[in-house]
Amino acid sequence: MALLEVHSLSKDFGGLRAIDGLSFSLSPGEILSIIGPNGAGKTTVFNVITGIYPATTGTVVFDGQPLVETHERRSERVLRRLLTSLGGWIPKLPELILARLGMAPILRPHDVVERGIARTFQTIRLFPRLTVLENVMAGEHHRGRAGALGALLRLPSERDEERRIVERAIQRLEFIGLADKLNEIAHNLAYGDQRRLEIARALATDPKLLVLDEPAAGLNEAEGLALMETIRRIRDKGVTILLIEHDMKVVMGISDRIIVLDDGTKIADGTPIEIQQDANVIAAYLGEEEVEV
Amino acid sequence: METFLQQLINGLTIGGFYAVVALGYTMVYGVLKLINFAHGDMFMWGTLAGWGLLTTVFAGLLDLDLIAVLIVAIVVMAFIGLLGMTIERVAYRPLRSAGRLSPIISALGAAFALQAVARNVSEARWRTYPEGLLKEMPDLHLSGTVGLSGLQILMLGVCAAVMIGLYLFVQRTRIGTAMRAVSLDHNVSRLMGINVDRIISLVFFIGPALGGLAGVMIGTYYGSFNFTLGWVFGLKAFIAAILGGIGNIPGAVLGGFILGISETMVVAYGPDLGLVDASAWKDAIAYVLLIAILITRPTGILGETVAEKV
Amino acid sequence: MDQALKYVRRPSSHLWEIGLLALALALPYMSFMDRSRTSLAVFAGIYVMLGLSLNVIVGYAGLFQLGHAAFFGLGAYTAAILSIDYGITILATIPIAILVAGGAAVLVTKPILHLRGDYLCIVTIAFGEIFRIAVTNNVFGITGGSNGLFGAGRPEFPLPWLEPVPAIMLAIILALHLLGTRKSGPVLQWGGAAVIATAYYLLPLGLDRKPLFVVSMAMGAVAVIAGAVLRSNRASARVQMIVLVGIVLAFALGTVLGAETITGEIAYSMDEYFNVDDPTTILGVEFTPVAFKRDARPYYYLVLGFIVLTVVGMRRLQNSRLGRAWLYVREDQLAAEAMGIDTTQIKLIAFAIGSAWAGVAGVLYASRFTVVAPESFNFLQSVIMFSIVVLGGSGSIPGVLVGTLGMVVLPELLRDAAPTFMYEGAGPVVILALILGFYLYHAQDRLPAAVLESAAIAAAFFLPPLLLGEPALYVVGILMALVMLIAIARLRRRTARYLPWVAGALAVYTIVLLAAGGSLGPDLSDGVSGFRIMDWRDGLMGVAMVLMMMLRPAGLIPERRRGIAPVTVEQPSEPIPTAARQQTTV
Amino acid sequence: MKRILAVTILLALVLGPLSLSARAQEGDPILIGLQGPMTGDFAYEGQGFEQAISLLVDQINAEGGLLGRPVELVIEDDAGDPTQSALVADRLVDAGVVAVIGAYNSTATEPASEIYNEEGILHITPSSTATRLTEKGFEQFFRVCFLDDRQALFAVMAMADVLGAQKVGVLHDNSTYAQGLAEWTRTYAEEAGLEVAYFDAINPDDQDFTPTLTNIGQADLDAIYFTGYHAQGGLLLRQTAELGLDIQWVMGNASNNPEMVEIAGVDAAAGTFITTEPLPQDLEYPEAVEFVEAFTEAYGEPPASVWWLLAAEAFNVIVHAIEETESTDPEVLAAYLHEDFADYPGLSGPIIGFDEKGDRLGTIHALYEIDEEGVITYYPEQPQPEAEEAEADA
Repeated sequence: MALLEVHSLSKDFGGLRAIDGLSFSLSPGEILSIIGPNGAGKTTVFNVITGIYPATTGTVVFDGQPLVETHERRSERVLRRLLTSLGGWIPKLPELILARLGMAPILRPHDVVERGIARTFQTIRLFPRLTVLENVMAGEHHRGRAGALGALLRLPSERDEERRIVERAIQRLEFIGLADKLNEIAHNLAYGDQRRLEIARALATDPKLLVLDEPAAGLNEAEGLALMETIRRIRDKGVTILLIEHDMKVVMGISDRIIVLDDGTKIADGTPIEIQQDANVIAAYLGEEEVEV
Repeated sequence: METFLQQLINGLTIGGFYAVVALGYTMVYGVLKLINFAHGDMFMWGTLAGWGLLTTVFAGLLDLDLIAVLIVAIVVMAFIGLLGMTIERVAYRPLRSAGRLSPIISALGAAFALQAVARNVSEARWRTYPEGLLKEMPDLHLSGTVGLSGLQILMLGVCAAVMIGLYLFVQRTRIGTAMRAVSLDHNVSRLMGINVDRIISLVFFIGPALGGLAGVMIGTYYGSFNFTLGWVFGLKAFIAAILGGIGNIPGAVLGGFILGISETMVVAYGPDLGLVDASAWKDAIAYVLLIAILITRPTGILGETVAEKV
Repeated sequence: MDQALKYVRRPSSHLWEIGLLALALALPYMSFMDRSRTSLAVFAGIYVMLGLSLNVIVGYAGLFQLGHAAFFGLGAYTAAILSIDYGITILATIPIAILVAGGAAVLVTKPILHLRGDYLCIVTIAFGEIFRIAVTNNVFGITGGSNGLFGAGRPEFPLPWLEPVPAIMLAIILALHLLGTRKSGPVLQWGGAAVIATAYYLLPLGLDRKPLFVVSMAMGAVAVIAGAVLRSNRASARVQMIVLVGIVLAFALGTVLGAETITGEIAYSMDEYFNVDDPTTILGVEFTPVAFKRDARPYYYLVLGFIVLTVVGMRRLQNSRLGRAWLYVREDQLAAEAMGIDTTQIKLIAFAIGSAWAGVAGVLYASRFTVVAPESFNFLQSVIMFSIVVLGGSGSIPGVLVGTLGMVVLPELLRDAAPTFMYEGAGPVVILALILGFYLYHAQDRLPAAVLESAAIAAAFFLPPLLLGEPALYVVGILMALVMLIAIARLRRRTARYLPWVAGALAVYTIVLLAAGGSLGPDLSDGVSGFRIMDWRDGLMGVAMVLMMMLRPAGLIPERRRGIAPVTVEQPSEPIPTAARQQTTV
Repeated sequence: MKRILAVTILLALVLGPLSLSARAQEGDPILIGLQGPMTGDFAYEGQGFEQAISLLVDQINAEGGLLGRPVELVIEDDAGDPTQSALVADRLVDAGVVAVIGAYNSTATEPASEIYNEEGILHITPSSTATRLTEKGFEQFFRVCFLDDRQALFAVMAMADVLGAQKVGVLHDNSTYAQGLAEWTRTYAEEAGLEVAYFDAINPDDQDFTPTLTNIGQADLDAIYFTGYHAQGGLLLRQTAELGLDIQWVMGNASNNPEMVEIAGVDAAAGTFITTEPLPQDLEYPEAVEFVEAFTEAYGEPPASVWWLLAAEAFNVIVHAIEETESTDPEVLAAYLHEDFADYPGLSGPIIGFDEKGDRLGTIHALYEIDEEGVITYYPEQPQPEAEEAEADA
């Protein structure tokens, strides 16, 4: 069965409709690329899936559980907003109420991460003033349990956890090949390294699905190739990958399947070969200047 | 009913003053995203300067009444405007790239300094404007006891004029457009060939100048003041600005009137609703109102919500 | 390599802290620490705690909080009410104060955490004001209105004079020692235990002087702590044993020789600093109820103890998973969200911890001043706390200390400054030294130019009074020096080019003064009309705040970019190269 | 860490000399402390204290001092804030003062009195009228002003007997003093069978009281008693006139200040009544006349606030006690004031003595009216509270 299922998803920003009834599904272990002209709504898809923007309509099911579930009925929207804004005093209370009403929970981005989706950003969003290691440790954070008390009393459990976190983080860095730079300040890294660090940080959350937003942007030939290699290795570790990319070499090189978006609608869906011959796609791409094939 | 009308008028007058002062906060915030804590005290300096002039230099012109006040008002506006520009140059400009905490401290520091000077100049006493100023004005009598004094009419008129004028200025003129551009994005505006620094200085002239005007108005209207005026009144005006959605001129006006009227109504009808010492509690109620509005509309009533670009 | 991998927290330079602590411990007995200065120190100590607590919110989590005084007040009022109306001894109210303040923080901040920076700022101001207004209006009829509450209790505790209490203490100390040294071999473990037992327990018995038990307990504690410190610095067992024995010998020698005087001392200071009641017997143990007198020294050490506690706690939080989470949220909230960090919860925890600790400070305040009135918790107080954190360098613990000195201690000390202070005796020189010292220190990197500039400032400062033989003009000189400091600071990079202008300005200024003569000097004749620095305290404070932010936007002692220590495949030792740190902080 | 070092050194630089400059206070002269709000909202009153007392100090020293020793006044500023009050109290103790005069407002007097009591220093407050201050059994605490309740009773009598009011209102400003006085007034008014139809507080930080005034106007009272301070009093009067309301104001002694008339404007202020201790110029006692003359000569204007006069009063009492006992031991002085001190010709009228709590006996309040010229003038017809009190006691 599919790992991620997107059903007639739409997202409006004020007047304009960024995504329009988009549907696709993603099976485990697959590498799926979403391509399309600028402003086609690719990143918006990501932002909706990862809970940064609320969807206007449509549903997203991840790993058998509802991730996004919108309702036309206004009353439920209002209730949702009310609960989110006011009902927060007692932890988990809004979730409970919603579950009672059979509505999808309010998922904030960190909940989505809990569910097993990790992402990178189109414009790199590392913690620039922190070291490489600390950046990766951020990804480990949500699996830790130690709280204020543990920290104050330096309980053994807390010490062990800390040690584990660091060890894991270092493993990630070795996997991605940044272990030798782990004490450097992130923003002193070379651009390509920053891209890789961001991937490592995302991996640190142990995702089932890794969502990469233009990972190859700004990389040179060699780095691009290295990146493809890395992505494959990640996939081989059993992580499914959803990818937005402009660099057609990368896309065609590693994708199992490709979805083409234009004006928020899906105009094509198929293997790299199919896509390359698809008339709509070519039209869509020739429609604008920057043909990148 | 009559009481209600009268209270409404009271509320409008107070709200008007809040609004004019709030304009200063809101403009500065618009272009600099900085809470200019010193604004309240600049406005108090306006009252102080007005008092100083009217009791010394212009003491001779008092029989000119309105004219004298107008002259003084203009002089004070110019003075406070320049003061504002200086403060921006000295206390804010060096900190533009220094994160968000430092400017706040700097602003508070400026406020302290201004207040200390004012306290020592006024010898910590209540100072009174010359008596009988602007008394000879036609009152407007509505039904029965309800009415506006000539002074009130004048004040409300000036407030309205200032707000509309400013609004038109920002919306219609080239400079106004430049201001709006700067408030959106400094760098882009710079690329568009706008001299950002000059625009900011200009804003720091207009805002405080309006504060100064409000200062003189309050001085003449209430007849007396002391150095704590800026702190107290300023904070209220600031709340008004936030209520309406800071950075937004109609918002500031709206906020001002909402605050003024709601305060008045609390005092007027609080006791009937079983709220003893209503007038002592009314500030608290103003704050509660603020919080309630911000919880539901995180950027104020008219403030537009900007989603973060990812 | 995994087993070779070691994880250590950032090594903190113990040397400095021990030094400072020693200084702090000795402070009340220094020559210039008269009664008022000591109680000023207590007052400042309370503000240090407030600063540290606010530092969690503002410094670590990067949130605005301009209503901190409200939670400080909550603590103080809780303590006062409980101790006045319910007769609970004041220090026992601390847990309740923590609950009240922390709980209140959670309740009020929960719904506003989604607000952006400046809006959060104004809302916190609003909360602060609401609190002030509420207590002024005697909310629920328990806050005493604008009078506030008076007669809160002083700290009191039962002092155990007699065995078995010392026995119990001894048992505890031994247990700690045995636990701590379990890895250090039998000699240190059991030998040490034997030494402690005999030396600390038998001596007082042998000399038959109860008060000595107090000392022996203290020494036992000292021994254990010293041991812990040594172990943490990986000292060898032998060293530890030597130190232990050293402490014991010192103690033994001291007691044997000076038993008489020591006992006398204890007895004396007991009734100097404490109200000693008649002993009461609980469970067959004799307790002597002891309550603080108003003298500041006991309070000083009480507060100092709390500060140490706070600093240690803050350090640990800072270097924990939670601390890192705060760091991530502060650096980039959205990225933190995307890494699975519940930012709302993290922020809430910051508010809860910070406010709760402010509540504790409130309890100490109530126990010290015994009067709790609304004026002490107004917006100005919040501003001062906020400034303490930011001026010192938000996020840095030493910064808070310095910030407090600047915002609380200095203004109070300015009371001493008679009008003459600015133009007589050491006054001008001190001020000048202060200005130049700070300036030069700030301009380490480009000393030659800085020296020139300083010379110019000095000239501005000294010329007019000297030329005119009018000491009053030093006041003008000081102002002028400040102005020039600002000017130079703003023109820094191009100083060389601007120096002529500065000199020119100086010349003009001097000429003007010459022309105007002494008349420009403020009237410094004592009396109501004269210039009194007292009247300008807050003004100077304001100017100082602006100046600071201009010269050091990141605060006086900016936060060392914290986080974990460098992790290397070999043994971890060196802290992260500071070069890399600097450019990230400043 | 180098930074810390640098900063500490700099601070040490300041602390050093400062600590020296603070030590300049021991030895021969008799030190008397004055603690008051030299800055802050009440700065005006505090500086008045200073004027009044330093005048007397100069006089004494001119006449060769006290017990052959010069008198020196040690002034500390508490800004009316309890925390600062505690700090400056410590400073005065350090300075080694024999007695302390102050503070101005009860909130500030509270913590200070605790300290002086513990340190055994004679403490006289000229203006803190909160009843509870003297209820802690502090042996060495006195006050030369009168308790809230005395004036409250007097005010009620004034409204009832002189103005013939039946339906009265009370307005305060939430300050320690005004609140206390207002509540006492309500109590006595109800005892006296008056209808208290309005009782509310204003927020002294406000500039605009029209909403409150409109309410008062609606309540159509025969008279309303405002217990707050003169600044707000003036604004109230002015805005009453502007709203064209007809309200009979009676002001407490905190409003007894020419500035009120200035703020309100003569027309608005005229016809307002004030209950207060007699004004200096209305005291026929030679001491008072003399003092007022000296004051006017020294500072160009007569003492504006009755509190200044009472500060001087407190000082005189201390001096008198020292002269009588020929001692500077606070305990002796306190004992003297409690037992032997009686019928002293004070600036504010004869001081019958102090009761065991340290409160001044008797009352000398008088009713004043602001006349057409805006001058505060002694009102011919005066209520007789002593008689009433006698009844009340009986």
